[in-house]
Amino acid sequence: MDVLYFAWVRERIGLPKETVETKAATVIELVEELRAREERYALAFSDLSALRVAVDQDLTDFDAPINGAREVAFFPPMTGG
Amino acid sequence: MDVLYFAWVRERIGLPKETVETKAATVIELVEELRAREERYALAFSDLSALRVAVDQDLTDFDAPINGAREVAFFPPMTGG
Amino acid sequence: MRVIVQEDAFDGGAELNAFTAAQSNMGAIVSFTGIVRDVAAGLKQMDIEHYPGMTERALEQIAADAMTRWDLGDVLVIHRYGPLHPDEPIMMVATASKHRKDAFEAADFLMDFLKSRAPFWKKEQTFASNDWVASKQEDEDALKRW
Amino acid sequence: MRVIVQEDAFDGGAELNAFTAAQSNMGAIVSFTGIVRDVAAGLKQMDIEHYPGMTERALEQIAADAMTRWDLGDVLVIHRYGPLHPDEPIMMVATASKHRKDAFEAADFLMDFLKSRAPFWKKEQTFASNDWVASKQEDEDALKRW
Repeated sequence: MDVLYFAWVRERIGLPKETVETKAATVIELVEELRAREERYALAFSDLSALRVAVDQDLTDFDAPINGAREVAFFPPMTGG
Repeated sequence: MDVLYFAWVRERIGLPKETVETKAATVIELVEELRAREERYALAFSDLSALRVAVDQDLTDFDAPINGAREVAFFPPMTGG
Repeated sequence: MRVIVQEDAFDGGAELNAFTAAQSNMGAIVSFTGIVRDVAAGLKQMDIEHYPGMTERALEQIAADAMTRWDLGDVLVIHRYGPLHPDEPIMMVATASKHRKDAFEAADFLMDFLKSRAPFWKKEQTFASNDWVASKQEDEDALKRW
Repeated sequence: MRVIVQEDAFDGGAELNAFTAAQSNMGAIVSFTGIVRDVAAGLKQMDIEHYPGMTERALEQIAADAMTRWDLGDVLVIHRYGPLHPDEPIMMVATASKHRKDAFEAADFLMDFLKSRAPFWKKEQTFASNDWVASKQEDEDALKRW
């Protein structure tokens, strides 16, 4: 599964995209796995209320299922327009 | 005093502008004088709720004073935009 | 603030670009363009009559009211008169503000007042008739929003 | 309905004219243009990051929602990414409708959703700092209007 990071999430983790092998069933389970990896992940995911998530390019919630998903993206609230 | 007519008021009365000698103190007194002149005026002024009036180029009411006014204009509700 | 009343056609895109280029540090530009629409199916021509002198005065007053009520950098109003044809632009307004809310509301306000308080009258020539456009109660009601 | 995501600058006036010319019997055209504003006083550059693929998808969904909710003839959305400078246009939306109310409301709606639901992130480079723009609660609250 591809995991993508944007804006300051990308900067804190230090890369825009990585391929992750996971058995996580939901976004929050994936977040827990990533947090456990390294300090920079724990830091990036320290406050989930400051983050948004998209599964296969659709905005969703942290308890959304990710079985069969091709990509999961994490980023701060959008500031377009 | 110049009296101006626009849109269908102009068409019913048959002229865009005329100079009127009047002692009318208010718009409605002027309307009564005009109505008494000829059938085409009576017709044009038959339903005041379908008319608007401007005194010296400011929209106003039929009971507005016209002493010292340079021009009074009668027309239907506006349909710009 | 600029108010233009003219018979000639205008280039809405060029006007929008000129208006935008003249602003300084305004984040939001809203424009409205009104186009002659063939409501009757068979419209040949629309004639717009106006009240020279009062028209400019009324539009300037409406534009000044908008500048007072919202935080605007600038306002543009262009309105044509004379003979027009289907799909030709009749008029446009543009507003510039730091914030999108002010730009949107002010443009909406300008249109509502311009519609019912500026001295223009439309007459529609179709193949069958030649009638003055009646004012709509909903346009009068729209003024109560402000 | 047309959604464009690009790095290059665009000509807002030319886009408005092309959009207007493509309509048939639409009486009301509304446009909104967003311009890079120097909020911090000293802005050198604004960088816009986006999520290729999801961006187009999100904008198309927002435009389609507007077409469903209002009586519109057409919708245009243009949004840039990459490095931008003060007074450059960031994005524009345009709506065409028979009626001014629909054109205004739909453009206002598009802006609210584009602001908080399309995957763009702004970073402001000033002479002193280089910070991601924080989202505003008022922008999130604005969505509740619809």
